Amino acid sequence: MKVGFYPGCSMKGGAQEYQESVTALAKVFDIELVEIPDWNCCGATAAHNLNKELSLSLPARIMALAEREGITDIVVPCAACYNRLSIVKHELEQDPSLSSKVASIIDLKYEGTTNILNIIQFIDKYITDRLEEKVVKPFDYKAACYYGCLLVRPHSILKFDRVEDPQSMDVLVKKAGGNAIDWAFKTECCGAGMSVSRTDTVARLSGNIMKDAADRQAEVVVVACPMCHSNLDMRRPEINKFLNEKIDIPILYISQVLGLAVGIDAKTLGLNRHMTVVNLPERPVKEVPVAEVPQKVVNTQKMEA
Amino acid sequence: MSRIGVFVCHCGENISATVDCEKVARITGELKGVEFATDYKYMCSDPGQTLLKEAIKEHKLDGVVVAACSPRMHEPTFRKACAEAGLNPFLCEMSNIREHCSWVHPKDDLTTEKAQDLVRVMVEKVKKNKALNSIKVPVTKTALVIGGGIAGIQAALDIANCGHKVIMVEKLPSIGGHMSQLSETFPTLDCSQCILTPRMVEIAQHPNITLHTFSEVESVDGFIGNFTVNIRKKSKSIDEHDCTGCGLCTTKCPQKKIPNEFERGLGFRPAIYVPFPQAVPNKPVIDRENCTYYIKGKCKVCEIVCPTKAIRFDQEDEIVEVAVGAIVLATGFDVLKSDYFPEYGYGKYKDVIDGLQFERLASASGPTQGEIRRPSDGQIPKKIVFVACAGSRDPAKGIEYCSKICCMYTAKHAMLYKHKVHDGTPYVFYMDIRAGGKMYEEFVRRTIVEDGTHYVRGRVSTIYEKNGKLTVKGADTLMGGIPIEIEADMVVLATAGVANHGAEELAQTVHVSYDAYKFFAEAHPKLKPVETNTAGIFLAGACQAPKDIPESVAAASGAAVKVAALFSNDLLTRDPLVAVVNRQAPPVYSSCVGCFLCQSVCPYQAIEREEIKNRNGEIIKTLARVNEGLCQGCGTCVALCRTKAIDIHGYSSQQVYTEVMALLND
Amino acid sequence: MQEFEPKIVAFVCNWCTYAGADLTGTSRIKYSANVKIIRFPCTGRIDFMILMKAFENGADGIIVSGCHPNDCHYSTGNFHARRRWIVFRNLLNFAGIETDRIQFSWVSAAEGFKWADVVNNTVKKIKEFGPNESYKQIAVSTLFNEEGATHE
Amino acid sequence: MSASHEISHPLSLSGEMQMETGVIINKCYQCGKCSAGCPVATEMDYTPSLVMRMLQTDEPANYDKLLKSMSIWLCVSCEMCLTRCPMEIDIPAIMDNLRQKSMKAKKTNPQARKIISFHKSFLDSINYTGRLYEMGLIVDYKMRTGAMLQDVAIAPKMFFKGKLNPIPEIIKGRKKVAAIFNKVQIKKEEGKQ
Repeated sequence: MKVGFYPGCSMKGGAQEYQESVTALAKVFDIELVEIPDWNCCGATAAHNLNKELSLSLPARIMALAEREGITDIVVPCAACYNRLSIVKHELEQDPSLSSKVASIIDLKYEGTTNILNIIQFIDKYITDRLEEKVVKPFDYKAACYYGCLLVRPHSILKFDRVEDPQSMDVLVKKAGGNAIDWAFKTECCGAGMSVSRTDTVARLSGNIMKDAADRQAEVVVVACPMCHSNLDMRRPEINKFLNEKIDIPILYISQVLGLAVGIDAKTLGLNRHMTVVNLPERPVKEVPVAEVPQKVVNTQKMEA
Repeated sequence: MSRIGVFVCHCGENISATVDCEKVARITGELKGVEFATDYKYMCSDPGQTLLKEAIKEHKLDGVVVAACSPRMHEPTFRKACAEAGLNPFLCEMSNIREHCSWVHPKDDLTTEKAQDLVRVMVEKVKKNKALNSIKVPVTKTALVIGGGIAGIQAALDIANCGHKVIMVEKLPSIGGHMSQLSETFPTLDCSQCILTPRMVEIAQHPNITLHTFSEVESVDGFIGNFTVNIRKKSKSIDEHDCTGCGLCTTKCPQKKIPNEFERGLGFRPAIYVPFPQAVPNKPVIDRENCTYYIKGKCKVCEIVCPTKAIRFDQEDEIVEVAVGAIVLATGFDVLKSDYFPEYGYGKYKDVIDGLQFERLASASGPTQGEIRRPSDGQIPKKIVFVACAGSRDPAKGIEYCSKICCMYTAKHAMLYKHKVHDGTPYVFYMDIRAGGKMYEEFVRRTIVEDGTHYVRGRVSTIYEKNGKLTVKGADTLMGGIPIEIEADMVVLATAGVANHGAEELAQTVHVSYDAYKFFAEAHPKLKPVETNTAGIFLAGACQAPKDIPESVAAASGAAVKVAALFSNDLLTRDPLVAVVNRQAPPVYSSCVGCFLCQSVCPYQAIEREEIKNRNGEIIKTLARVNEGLCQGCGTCVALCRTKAIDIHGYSSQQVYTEVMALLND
Repeated sequence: MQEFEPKIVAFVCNWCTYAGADLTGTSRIKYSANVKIIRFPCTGRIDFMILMKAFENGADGIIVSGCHPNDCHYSTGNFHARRRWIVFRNLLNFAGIETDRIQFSWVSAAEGFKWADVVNNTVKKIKEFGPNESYKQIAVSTLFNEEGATHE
Repeated sequence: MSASHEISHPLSLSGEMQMETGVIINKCYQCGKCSAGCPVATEMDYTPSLVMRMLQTDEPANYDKLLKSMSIWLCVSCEMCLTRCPMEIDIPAIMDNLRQKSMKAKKTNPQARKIISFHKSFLDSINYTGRLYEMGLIVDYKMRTGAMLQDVAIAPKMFFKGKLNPIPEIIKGRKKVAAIFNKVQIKKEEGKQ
């Protein structure tokens, strides 16, 4: 089975292990990820901070390219890219005139027919129902699932999971035999793009997140976003300095967690690439607890007037 | 040859400013069949009406057209005047040349011409009008009060004390409503139950009041003065007459761990239970969902211990049909469900509770005997945060309105907390303090100044629990919106007051309209606050909008007076503008062919079957007949009738066709 | 020749739209004087033959307006009106009359502004249509056959 | 939603912003839930709710303050404010708008220099190669800010872990991407301090 794939820049650099693990995981479930040919950067925060049109055009080009290849589902593991692509798709849907304007800027045909999937949606759509049977080495650790901002917000557009206390990743971790803990910072901001320009801010925000995870005895923090990862992982020295204590909880991508569970080796999943060394204690393989978690989680609805 | 009088009103300047009234009178005066035409400054004034009456007598008028304001305003006035002058009131029509003409058009010939057209239309219509006699219907002088909260209780007592019979229906096993759950009431801090329970007892003992608890209204038919209501008395599984209310069964019931609704889940109750000690009636019911016998088929401990053998496991629901003349809706309100506040962890964290739960904690008869102890571990909270506007004024959560009572009860909660926990620190996050009401503002000031409650102007963004503390993240907008975090032991949300569960269904059952928030709609926001659009059905208390106790009581008494006024006559007079099936001489009898399409569309079941029999009693023909008492005069049947056998007084086919022709051919 | 001033008849229910038009008045919202209102107890009462009659007698446009769905004073009258209108519209199409000469709308007692809008838009639209000549010709013939039937 | 009713004063400053962002400024009733949840509010010179209030005043002076403010650059676009706003006001959109106005008016807060430089380096990198070249980004950023020694510690470690890619990935369609930049008027090297 073939599915369109947009890795995004960070996966070619800082977050190679993310791509490695996603590809490896997909392979186990015999899914081939087809990279969108000649894709460009989505522009991330920088673009929509500085120039609206640019922030629309860059993602539009990516989707247009995909359309040209006849790709319908695009897997976008990077939460930041996923967020940008989804929002642009939405905004162009809302405003046809804008859509045509953008089309002329990128000078490609843009229909908006592609379907943007974040890593979890991808797994839910193509993997989840076959996951449990494939689990050979239950990921038997206390995991704090960290969703961050870009995966769930703005809900009005992304319509993914519920915006407060999301569950989708917890469900996956539990299916992988893990113990997803309930904690308070699931969707607090980690500092995002400020990593370089306002390291102090990032240290504080990411610090609070790690502190809560540590206080609740998490053995691992699970993420689905390279930016969150780099802030929580690469910025650990600054974080520990800010908290002035030594937290050595590793940060794993959801793809790595599932990868381990289905028996892919650490090297292939690129666990060695993390700044915070990953050495999870061996656990005797026991029965995978049947996840008694809400399968479908509803978002806070309005009172229907 | 008709003799019609036309009276054109200036309404001071309101009409004459843009319409040339003299001209209208002059021109229409020349119309065929118009005997007399004049214009006057204020037709509705006393001299104006006298002028009208004099003209009727002097010119022997057999029809009157008053060209003035909207008939919705003054039609009754002028029809009454006509009647006083000996002219059948239904031979008087009004042309609306104010709201529909002078006020909406500029001063020019077109406007005056339109006024003339409108008058001409009515002149032609009046020619076709028939003298009608108003219909008299008997009034059943018994009122139905739905809901046994403070509003229902007040209304029932007021009506009963006027000497009329009252039937009260309460959904729960006991009357008392939300007020019976409250601890102390603002702004006087008198104990809620102390002032309420005597009235509950009065209800039970009043000779004019019949009480049906654990019952619901199944159906409502009929019309003002003559409703037929079916009440479903849900099976209590006990014999109310044999039961003495000794309560032995409730103490012996093995099933004890059922969350107590009255305590808002803060306490437990057995499967056979009395909601609360002062309940009226003070007799238990069996909750069949949770009773071991009904689930497993064995137990029957209550039956064994009952000294009077009053338990009836096989008792079934009973439907009681009652005839009433008026209905008072007093079904009250509910508070917003927990799943609207994921960001506050309400429903997730034990120590995040709502206002009603706090009332139970503060109540001397509550689960903690009035000590403020947090649900999770029974500790006394040293730091407590009250969050106002939890859901209210929050379009994102679907509630745009202000729940009105929260500001006051939050202030009260803070005060009660201070009175009970002297070394405690209460915080209140608020947006505005709405304390309009006698002694209300003073009360709030006292909470702040004397009891030292910290009022912070800002909304709480999120609340999370960490090792036994609730971290409340708010902001102080009066300090430029700087974020503040409070580590509280307990949080109380002033959750929005919403329409009661099942309000929509009930509204449809009794045929009253309701607003976007499912609160029952009053007939007029200012002048008819306790009436509904359905004649004979009235509103009391918080089923119409969030209200505090004084307001609910006032509304209830208001509704009671409306009922009493309705019951003050033996006969109810109604406009005769109803449908009628034509009759002709045998052998035709009527152009009605008996298809009874009319019956299928009539919203009031007003169409009856009439059988024409010959001497030998054989049925020759079956015709439709209109029940004048039931018919409300919508005319849907008229438009539908294939043979035009059915017609409606006041809007007969003749009249409306004439109007159309007159309007278009000048 | 001066501008074409269409004759428009409004058939409205007493409880919502008539009251709404009253509100338009009390709020002093101006609208075109071409429209004249005929009051009915309920849109359910409106026999659509009356509309034909109006066209016969030279109406250029017609407004039918009542309570919003679910707000009918008689609970269901406006639904019957709506159903009848759906059928009637096809009938008009069949008879070759521009259905757009009839404006069907819901105006509540609280919608003074909306009534003014409905009126002004309809007048504007009918002015674009021009006089209702096409129907008048048909009318002549129908007038003879129908006079007796509908009129007394 | 019919704009005509909702836009209060089409010519006022807030009206103009309404036009550009579709956000109805006067909807804000200052409940402060945004500030309460904002992760960076503590560092801001004007908290989100205060920003909204200042916009409501329609005072040119206040708008000027905002264009020169640090807040607009500290906003991390985490959307928490929008998510929890009872009025569903899109404050992030307002922030974007203010940032762009601030750039245009050349009123950017001096302390925000590093942040802006980073954004620019970021965009330049895309402009050159079509993708983000992290190493290049860092170098370029250091050139702009002169923060030569920042993060020198982790760079080699990253490299060793294979997280830093020495050779930039240059896409075939880079010219096309550059064209996009031209069309939206962002020249390479633009506004290098």
